[in-house]
Amino acid sequence: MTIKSEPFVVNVGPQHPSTHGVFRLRLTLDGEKIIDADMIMGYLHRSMEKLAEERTYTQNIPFTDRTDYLAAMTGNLAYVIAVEKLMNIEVPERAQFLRTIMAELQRIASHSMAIGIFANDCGAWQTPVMHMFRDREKILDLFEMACGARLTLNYMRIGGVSRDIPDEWMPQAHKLLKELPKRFAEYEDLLLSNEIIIARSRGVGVLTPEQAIAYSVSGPMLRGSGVAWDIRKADPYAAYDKLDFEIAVGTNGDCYDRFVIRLAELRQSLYMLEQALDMMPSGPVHQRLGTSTVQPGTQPIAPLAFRPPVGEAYGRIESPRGELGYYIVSDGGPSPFRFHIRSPSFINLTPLKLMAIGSTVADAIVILGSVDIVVGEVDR
Amino acid sequence: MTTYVTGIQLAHSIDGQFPDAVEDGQPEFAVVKSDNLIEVLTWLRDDPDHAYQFLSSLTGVDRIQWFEVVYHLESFKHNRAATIKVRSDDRENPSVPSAVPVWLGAQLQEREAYDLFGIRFEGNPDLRRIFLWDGFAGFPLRKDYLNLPGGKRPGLERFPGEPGDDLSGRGTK
Amino acid sequence: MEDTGTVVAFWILAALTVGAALSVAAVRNLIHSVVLLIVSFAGVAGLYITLSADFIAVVQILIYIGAIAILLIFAIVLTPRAGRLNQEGFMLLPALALAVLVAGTMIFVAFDTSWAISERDGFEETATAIGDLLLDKYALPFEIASVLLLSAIIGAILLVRPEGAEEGPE
Amino acid sequence: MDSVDLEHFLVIGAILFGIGLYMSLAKRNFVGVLIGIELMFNGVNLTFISFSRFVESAEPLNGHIFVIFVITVAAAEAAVALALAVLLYRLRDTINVDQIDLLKW
Amino acid sequence: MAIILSGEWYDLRDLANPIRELIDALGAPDAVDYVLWSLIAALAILIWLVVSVIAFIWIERRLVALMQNRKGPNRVGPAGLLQPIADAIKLLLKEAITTRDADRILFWLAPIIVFIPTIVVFAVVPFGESMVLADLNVGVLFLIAVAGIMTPAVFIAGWSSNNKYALLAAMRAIAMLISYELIQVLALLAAVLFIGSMNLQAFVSWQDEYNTWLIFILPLPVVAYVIAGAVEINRSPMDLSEAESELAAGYHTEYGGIKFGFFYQAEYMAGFAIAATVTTLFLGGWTLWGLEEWIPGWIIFLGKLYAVFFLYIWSRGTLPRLRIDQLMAFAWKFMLPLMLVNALVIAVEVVVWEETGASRNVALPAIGAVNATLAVILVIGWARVLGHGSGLQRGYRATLTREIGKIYYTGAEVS
Repeated sequence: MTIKSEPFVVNVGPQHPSTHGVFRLRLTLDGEKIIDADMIMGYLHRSMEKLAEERTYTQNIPFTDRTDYLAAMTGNLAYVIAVEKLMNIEVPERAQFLRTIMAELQRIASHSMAIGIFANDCGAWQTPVMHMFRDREKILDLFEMACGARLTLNYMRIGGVSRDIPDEWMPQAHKLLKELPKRFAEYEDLLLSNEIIIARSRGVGVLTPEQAIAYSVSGPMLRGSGVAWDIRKADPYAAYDKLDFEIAVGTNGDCYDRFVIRLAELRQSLYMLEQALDMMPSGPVHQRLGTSTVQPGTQPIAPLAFRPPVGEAYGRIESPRGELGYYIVSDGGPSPFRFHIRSPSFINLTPLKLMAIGSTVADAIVILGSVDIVVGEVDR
Repeated sequence: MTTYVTGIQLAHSIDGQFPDAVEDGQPEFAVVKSDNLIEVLTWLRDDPDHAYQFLSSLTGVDRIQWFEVVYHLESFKHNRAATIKVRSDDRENPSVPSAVPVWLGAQLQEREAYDLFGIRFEGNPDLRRIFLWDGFAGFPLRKDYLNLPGGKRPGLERFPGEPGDDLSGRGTK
Repeated sequence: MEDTGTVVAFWILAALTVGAALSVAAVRNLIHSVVLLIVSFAGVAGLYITLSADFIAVVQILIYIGAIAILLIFAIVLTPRAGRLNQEGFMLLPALALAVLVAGTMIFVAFDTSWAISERDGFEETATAIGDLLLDKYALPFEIASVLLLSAIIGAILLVRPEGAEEGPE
Repeated sequence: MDSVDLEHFLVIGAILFGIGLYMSLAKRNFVGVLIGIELMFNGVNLTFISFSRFVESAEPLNGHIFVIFVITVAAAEAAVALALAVLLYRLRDTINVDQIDLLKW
Repeated sequence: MAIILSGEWYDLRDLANPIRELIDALGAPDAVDYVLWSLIAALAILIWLVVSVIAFIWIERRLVALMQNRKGPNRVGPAGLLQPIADAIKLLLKEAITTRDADRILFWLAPIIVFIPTIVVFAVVPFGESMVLADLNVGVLFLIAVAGIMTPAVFIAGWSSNNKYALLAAMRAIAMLISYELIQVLALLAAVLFIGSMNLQAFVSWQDEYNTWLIFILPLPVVAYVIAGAVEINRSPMDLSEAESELAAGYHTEYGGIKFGFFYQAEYMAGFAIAATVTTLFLGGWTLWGLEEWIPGWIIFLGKLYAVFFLYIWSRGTLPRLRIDQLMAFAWKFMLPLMLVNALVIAVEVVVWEETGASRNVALPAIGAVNATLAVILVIGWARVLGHGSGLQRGYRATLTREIGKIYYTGAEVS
């Protein structure tokens, strides 16, 4: 029985438990059904692209931490890859492996959060998030050992990484790798066949592969729609070409698919990490880029300022949320002439309206949770 | 491994299909005339030899003399990537055709470029400000936004700490 | 009923019931009116208890407060543009006169008639006896009541069914 | 005032009935009319129960049975009335009984 | 000494008895006696409720913290024991904000109305042999009827806040509560059919006399009642009307300070009410197979009550939330037919037992076994009929591949 009722506008956000930050979704409802959805963003806009035009290339690395603050390593990596492409720098082998390891650890940390918060959006009261935090903490401990920071890592440098890992790092990492499969099995047991999660997410927010490609979505959203596309495989960077792994794809393109893909990618990341830790070569971790003009006489590992040649480069990687690209235009000056972040969170939001219309309020929250946005990256 | 198609190659193949459509071909990118943009992009998407179904990124650049919009394209079929640009010489009211009819994913990115550069995308169904509020004065990513005294523009010309003239902005020379 | 407790309870409940009922007619806001109606229903339920009709009292709460008041609230909420005012129409004075007349007559009759008052006390247990009666002496009306309820449900569903609604579940 | 008799309950029943009658006749809003009808039902029920309690009878619980049937009818009536209100609102955009003056629409 | 020797010493442990003796000893007139006794009992229930709520705020937070790999409150007082009190003081000291466009009277009234049903329920609950405030003949019906008052209270709270989340939550709450009230009634109907009385003390004495608990004889109604209870007290997976991730705080979004505290407390009290009902009706109330001779009945009762309430804490720490249409479908399509069939079966069983006059040692295990089997068959069978475990209700793992650019989409089923 449907009773015709008045259109009813509900603002989800900017301050709302499930918008994952200050993001606003204006839903027009007919009863509980969504008939229109409008995204309003910019509450966290920090004009990074403009600021970056005022800093040197090295000074810009900390900005890349602060876009996707749940995956700072991949943010760093995408930016340094873009600059290295611009300057044609060869990165030492060990640095490549370190970058890969850090990026995969970061992917596990980020996907853990995404899965936990997705379950939270389905209504689980914090428990999955808290369990996921447990793993994430261990990974952040490893990051802290490697670079001294836990969240905004600032670890990658143009030409390598900021420093080599300490001696205790490898045993610690091996210990973690032994622990994690048990945890992942537990999560798969608890979440994958959870009746309520299935009921809430299957058949909700469906994107066909044609729609997914047309809407430029990337990462787990694209793969959830059944398109086997992963930049790590398609256009390997760092040391991914030396590692064996599989791409997880979904078959239905719904929220459940995006969620199971993240669970499957945890396993794949673990598999990659095992290989990478075994294959890790020794050697320098940084390619020197000439001398810094800041402190003549000393040789800092990454010069604070340098002038890349005139030109442009688009460096991209597969971040946990999708294709993270940095488009950098150089005019030969010490800072980028144009610094653009192709942020997956932002572009993955494009089909939100398409997915939300026709579903209910509760579904919209689940869809937003399955897109897995980080508002720092949406607004930049 | 993704093949990065050079702009020169791309310019040649576009030229073969649409004479007069190509404005420039550089190693990194090909520049298309704004009048022919939509047909070129549609052709690039639909032609089985190119099949750039995926618009990876769309953004604007303020080149001071002109504005350009950059399209990074991706072909899943051939695992190929290419870069197309289109220019708009109008400093005050730059405008290029919207790519939304070709790739729906351009929707939010065009809004972003409009918001920060003021580039009008003709044909975009929902061209509103996205990060900044309606009525925000100016377009902040333009190089002349908030000019410094003496017509200088923000941006680093020299290394920090390096002796030199104070604050000689870029784009003035 | 000379028991002090009952007498005190009666006067309190009577004041509550009548006061709430009068306010129902007087307040301007329909939602307030329904809330006061709930109070009035509760007062009537209390009066039933003083009349030792415990089953009916509970049923009164269950049906009137738990169901009918909710239906009234639904009727208000589902008609948002119709206004929430509880004002009178042109029939104000005639209705008032008629109501006073009818109530007055009934009160007069109540006092004027010499009722055959029985000497028995209140009922000990009503639920079982009512159940027996319903399934024995009043079995037919009971069945008819169930048919009535069924037809009311079907009628209500048919009435609000959107035009051109497709057959079967959505 | 020191004892409560049948007349007291009858008076309350009559007052409730009167208020209900007034509301169902005078109120403009359809829901107001419904409220009036419910109040009238309550007055009648109270009268039934008090007769059942006080008046000499071979089968004293008959009043309770009647009340149960009245409550049943009231519930059914409320459900249908809700449907009617929604239908009226959908057709006429108002549930003001003054404005529902067409015999056919 | 004399009391102990007379063998009535355990009477003292039943708190009601000494108090009654005391009041009788005063020699006051009946009316005063009655009022005094009612006041003491009501006050005792209130104090117990408040203390329990305060204790359970701490217990729930610690337990859920345990389930979530964290410590929970551990700063205020030893092991964080004073945390609820600190919370209460914080809530009391907060400014009582009334939003500008709220309906002021109803906005303030709602937290109070919400309290009424949750407290009044305990009037009919027998805590011990003589510890019941009002020994109503229609106690079971009273439980349901009073719980029904919750519905308008929640609606008033949601509507008067003039907040869209709150209104949406209020509408959800009404729809949910009405649907699940039906399930509650049918579940209790099964029990009442079996016992043949609606008096709660009669339930306890029946279970004492027959030396069994109704949960063993009527498993399905118990489960249904606990689930419907979760709806009534807004516990996950049915906490839709205060769905944190969807509607901020649901119908009490606009409430702050002590008014919010009222809702919070009322929710716990309603939880205790549900647990008390389950304990009394299905778990033997204050009896424990003769142990009530040695342990005061009210301790047994409270132990069972807290054990039932733990179920709700557990589910809150474990389960995600359903969607409103799924919740309604569960009530109307799944539970309602099941409960109707169940009630019919139990009625038949009662008649058969009466007709055959079988001894209780034969009849009760037989009925219990039949009901348990039937419950399993009904639940699984009806779930299969409704398509559970197939189509959209089936989980799976992601497909793994090494090929790039291939499309694995097989066509989505849309809910």
